[in-house]
Amino acid sequence: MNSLRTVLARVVLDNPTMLASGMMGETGASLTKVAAAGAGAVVTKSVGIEPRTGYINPTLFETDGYYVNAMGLPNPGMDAYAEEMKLARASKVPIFASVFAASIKDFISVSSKMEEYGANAIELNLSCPHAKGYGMEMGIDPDIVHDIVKEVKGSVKIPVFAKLTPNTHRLVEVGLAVEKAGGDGIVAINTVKAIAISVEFRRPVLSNIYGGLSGPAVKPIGLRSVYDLYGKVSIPIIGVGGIDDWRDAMEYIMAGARAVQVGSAIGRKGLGVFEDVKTGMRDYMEANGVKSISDLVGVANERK
Amino acid sequence: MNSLRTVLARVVLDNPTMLASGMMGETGASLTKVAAAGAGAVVTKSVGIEPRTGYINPTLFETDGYYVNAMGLPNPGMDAYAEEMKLARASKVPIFASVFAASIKDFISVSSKMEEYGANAIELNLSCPHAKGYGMEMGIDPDIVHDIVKEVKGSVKIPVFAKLTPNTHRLVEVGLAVEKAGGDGIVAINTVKAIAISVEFRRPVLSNIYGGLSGPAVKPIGLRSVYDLYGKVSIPIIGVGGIDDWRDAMEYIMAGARAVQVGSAIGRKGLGVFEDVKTGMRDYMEANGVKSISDLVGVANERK
Amino acid sequence: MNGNEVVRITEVVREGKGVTTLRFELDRTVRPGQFFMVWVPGVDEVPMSASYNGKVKGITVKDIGEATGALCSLNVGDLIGVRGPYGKGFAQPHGVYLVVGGGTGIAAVMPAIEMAKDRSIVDVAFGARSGSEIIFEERARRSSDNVMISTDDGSHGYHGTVVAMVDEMLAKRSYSQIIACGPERMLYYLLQVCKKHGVECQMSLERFMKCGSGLCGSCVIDGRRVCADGPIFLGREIDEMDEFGRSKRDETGRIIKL
Amino acid sequence: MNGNEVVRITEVVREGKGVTTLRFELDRTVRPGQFFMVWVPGVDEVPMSASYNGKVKGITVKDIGEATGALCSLNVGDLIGVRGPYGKGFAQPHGVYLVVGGGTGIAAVMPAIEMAKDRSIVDVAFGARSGSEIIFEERARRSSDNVMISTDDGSHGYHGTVVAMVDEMLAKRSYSQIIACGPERMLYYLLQVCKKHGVECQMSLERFMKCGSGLCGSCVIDGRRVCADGPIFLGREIDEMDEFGRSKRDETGRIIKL
Ligand SMILES: Cc1cc2nc3c(=O)[nH]c(=O)nc-3n(C[C@H](O)[C@H](O)[C@H](O)COP(=O)(O)OP(=O)(O)OC[C@H]3O[C@@H](n4cnc5c(N)ncnc54)[C@H](O)[C@@H]3O)c2cc1C
Ligand SMILES: Cc1cc2nc3c(=O)[nH]c(=O)nc-3n(C[C@H](O)[C@H](O)[C@H](O)COP(=O)(O)OP(=O)(O)OC[C@H]3O[C@@H](n4cnc5c(N)ncnc54)[C@H](O)[C@@H]3O)c2cc1C
Ligand SMILES: Cc1cc2nc3c(=O)[nH]c(=O)nc-3n(C[C@H](O)[C@H](O)[C@H](O)COP(=O)(O)O)c2cc1C
Ligand SMILES: Cc1cc2nc3c(=O)[nH]c(=O)nc-3n(C[C@H](O)[C@H](O)[C@H](O)COP(=O)(O)O)c2cc1C
Ligand code: FES
Ligand code: FES
Repeated sequence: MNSLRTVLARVVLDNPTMLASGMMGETGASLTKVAAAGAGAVVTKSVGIEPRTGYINPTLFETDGYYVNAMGLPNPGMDAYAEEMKLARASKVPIFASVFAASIKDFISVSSKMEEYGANAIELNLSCPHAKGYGMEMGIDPDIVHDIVKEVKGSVKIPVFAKLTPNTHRLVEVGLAVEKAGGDGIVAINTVKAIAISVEFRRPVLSNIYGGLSGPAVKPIGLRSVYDLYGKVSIPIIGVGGIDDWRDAMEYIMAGARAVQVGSAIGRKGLGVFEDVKTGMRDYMEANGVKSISDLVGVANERK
Repeated sequence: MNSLRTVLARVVLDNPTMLASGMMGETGASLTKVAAAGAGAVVTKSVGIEPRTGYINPTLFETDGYYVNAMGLPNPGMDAYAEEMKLARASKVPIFASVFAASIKDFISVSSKMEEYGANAIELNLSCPHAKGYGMEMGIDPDIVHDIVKEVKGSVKIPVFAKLTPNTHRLVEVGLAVEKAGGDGIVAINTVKAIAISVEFRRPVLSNIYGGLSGPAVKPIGLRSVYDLYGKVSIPIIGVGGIDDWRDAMEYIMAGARAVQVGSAIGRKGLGVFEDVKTGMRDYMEANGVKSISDLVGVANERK
Repeated sequence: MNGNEVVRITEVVREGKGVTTLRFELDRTVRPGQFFMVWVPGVDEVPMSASYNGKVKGITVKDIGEATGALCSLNVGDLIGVRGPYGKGFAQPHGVYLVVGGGTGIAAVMPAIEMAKDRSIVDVAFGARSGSEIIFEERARRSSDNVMISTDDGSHGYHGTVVAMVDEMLAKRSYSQIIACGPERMLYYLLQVCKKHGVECQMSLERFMKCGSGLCGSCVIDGRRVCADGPIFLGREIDEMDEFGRSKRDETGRIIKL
Repeated sequence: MNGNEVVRITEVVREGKGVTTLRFELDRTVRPGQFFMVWVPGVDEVPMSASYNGKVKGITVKDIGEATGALCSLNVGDLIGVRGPYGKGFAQPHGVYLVVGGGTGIAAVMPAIEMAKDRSIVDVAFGARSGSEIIFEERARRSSDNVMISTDDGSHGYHGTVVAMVDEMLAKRSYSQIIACGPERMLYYLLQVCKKHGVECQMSLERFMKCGSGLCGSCVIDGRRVCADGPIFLGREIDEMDEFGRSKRDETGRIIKL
């Protein structure tokens, strides 16, 4: 058996690396390119009911150690996305459809459409830190999260994952709500609410003022979130936040992630990051006599 | 008038830079050295009722972009700290006494002692992310914070500042509770709850497992916290988190901080950071015709 | 380090009809063909090729809308935000090469002319609708022995499209490679001409860009990010693109026919 | 980059009574006198001077407790965590200098002997209680023409303290500087001897360390951080310290009389 083979709910991945939502996921052709670069699964850009242009630029602030972004959930809307899914499905790897909405009803509509288009799983974006009325405003409340997950679960047959925000002290409670509602897994973390300020212009840089922090800076927060959740929920956790190389990915696995998503590194390192992570993992496993990557999930939680 | 002169409640600082709590603050002599290096005020290590050894090592994880630390609040206890305060007072700059405790009663005891020793202000540590029973476990609850601030205010004459945690979505509510309770100011932020994992050893690096993220990685989170609070409270805010140079400090001022604290940069850059910040600020003000640093407080909040 | 930085404009040059060059100091290495994301606070942040890549950098902006209009109205001493350079840039061809610029595309290829080790190994073909839109002609002549100009209206140089002129040039001299930037329509026909003469080309493409740094995917053409995988692509890569010359994406990611 | 890294032990050498050297590869520049924070998982992380600072680094550990005991029991192939190097290191003296090492302090000064450009410009004085505690004697002879040994019990070399021996050496030859590491008591008397002979010295001090990187303040002596401002201080700086030779701090920061 392939030592990197990973199962998330019923979804089978050739390897535990995934493209994180928001990276190159607006078009089917780019998802295909990412799959060809070695990702075990891809997550679409978060798709909503209607087309959205997102915020005007600047939408990204960049340093060596992190990005702060507020794209504003640009997306062509669920209807136009049919075309992209058609293309993306050619890629063979599982497709997680990231979905955002302002109401349970809309979450159901978009999720159902994405299932219809052939998505292999739904990833509920309950965690965008900068889009008013969407995302983390709901994702910090265990009751609301419970209801969204439960209703979406009742409406689609494919597994449903919930992507959570670290911008709350209630992360574990929210995680437990996902599990209780029948959610099939948790994705942690989305970006951390942040701003960037220009001294010369005496103003926030992003047109939306607020944005989300991602990249290496958030890895210790992401690891903590996964580590925290691992002890509490038994559904699979997908780790994301600041993964730049195989070692970062392995830290997430050891913290308790069954799979990992790569976001910012797509910009920082390019698509080669997937092969890099896979090669590094395989080398490590060979050097240490580990048969299956799943044997390493959560090992850092064992008390020594 | 000195253009960097800063007033926090009734405490007058020669310049808006301060030493953050936990850095070199265990001894009076080291506080004096920091004052000599140019800090406008110094904050003591968080002091408690009893001596504490803190956690065993490793207590620090270091990368180019951040630290994760769990010192475990080592301190000689309030009685032994009398000696250190005596020395520190020789330094002339205002001394903020950082205080931690597990109950309101203890907060009052330590705060009163520190006032007696000649502290110019109290900084309540309501935000340590890794010491069980102290810090952020209380600091995320506006009601508890309200009560602590109110009771301590009732017991000391010197101004009382509350140091808050960013590890919650309720930061602004907590800030409002501080103001309502009569608190004289807010310090934001303490470290972000985090962990670091060693792949080779398959375990968390810090002996306490959990630690606090600090350094450049947290600046966008600290800026966001200050920016958020600035619009909501009218008591002074002291900004802290990832300040490495004058530009970082100025970003905090523009976000709404009246003064700034420097923590991790003491290790990353050394004590020269205070002169660096002051020189940079003065140069900027001169080049831009700014008379007083207080004219720049919060300018990034003006809608343009 | 591509991070956000604010620079002061040290020189403003009106190059031609509605086209303005802004110069500024920025201590970063910029390869020919790379671009910046340029921020005008309160307005927008847009991609701009580096038209100068020495110590004092430069961008050359055609006023076609809000952001470009704001840029063109800036004066010496004003500040702009820049991040980058982004993208891969033009590779130095082996041997004699021809640089083709159409309209404002001339700005993007200018540094590719100046990267020639020797005036004799680089020929230049610039085209525009009319003579007043030809920029950097003198500058090009300083780096090349053979600078040819075309205008659609015949007001300057060759009367006809730059593609037609290049077709003739390719018949006369053999080039190891063509480097080109211009309107997609021009590049589309230029690619046919290159194929006809069997010469490889590097072309700089444009798509709507938000992040500029390879993350968001808003700039993709056939799944490739123009900002990170391009903006320079090889003719044979472009030839396989379904969307080239046919469609692009709007801000939402929806397809727009060209 | 001082960040945490895990290294594999490639060589283990028993140096003398309870003293073990561990060698490992680490691609970082380490100056003589600098130290690492060395992590034994599940046990502790403690400061250890670099006793080798070439491509293959080394630490030389005296087994005096839990962490040092654990380090001394490691074998080739075992892993340890290291971060650093931290501290300022010894400055290269101008002219002829004398290196003084007492007990395990020899490990810390060994690289300061090897930094001499020439065998004739560095003299060495090593001392310990007895001959079995003298380490690196042969290694020192490879880098210096004049290596003197003292033992308190007279079992090897000069019979008496290394300080007494140095006192005699200073009378015979003039040195531009003394470089020293050893027990604080020894350094205390050595400082008096240096003052008597009017020679400046650089001494490596020890204090209880938690962070090792200049943050926590647990290692301060008279307000200065041994980890970041030291561990090397000049004799004239040390001479002004109230706590030197008199007191140190425990893990809580309370004062302990020496
Ligand atoms: C890699 C690259 C290099 C470029 N180099 C130059 C250059 O050197 N000189 C120059 O004058 N122009 C250049 N452009 C084009 C320039 O970015 C657009 O003209 C500019 O963004 C228009 O903005 P506006 O607000 O003035 O116009 P608007 O009125 O907002 O838009 C007019 C048109 O410009 C295009 N556009 C708008 N925003 C963007 C955007 N964020 N990204 C891409 N296209 C956009 C769209 O096609 C739009 O329909 C370049 C574009 C790219 C992608
Ligand atoms: C800059 C520096 C360089 C050093 N270099 C060497 C070296 O090259 N070789 C060597 O053998 N030893 C060296 N030491 C001393 C070494 O760090 C201690 O012997 C070791 O920490 C003891 O740990 P333990 O658990 O074995 O002993 P424990 O039983 O825990 O403690 C014994 C004594 O060791 C000291 N100690 C314990 N923990 C620390 C700590 N974190 N920091 C400082 N002192 C501590 C205390 O005085 C304590 O009373 C150095 C110390 C410093 C500060
Ligand atoms: C430019 C950008 C766009 C993003 N868009 C989305 C999105 O649409 N939906 C979503 O759930 N997460 C989005 N994210 C968050 C990422 O999926 C990821 O959770 C986060 O960036 C942390 O991972 P990283 O450090 O690997 O980037 C976006 C992140 C970035 C940087
Ligand atoms: C080693 C270390 C010890 C700290 N100890 C304390 C403490 O005792 N009390 C406290 O309120 N904050 C403590 N902090 C938090 C800092 O005061 C500061 O809020 C935080 O590190 C963010 O600022 P920085 O990025 O400048 O370090 C500590 C931080 C570090 C790195
Ligand atoms: S503009 Fe975002 S990927 Fe190219
Ligand atoms: S050990 Fe922390 S400052 Fe020196």
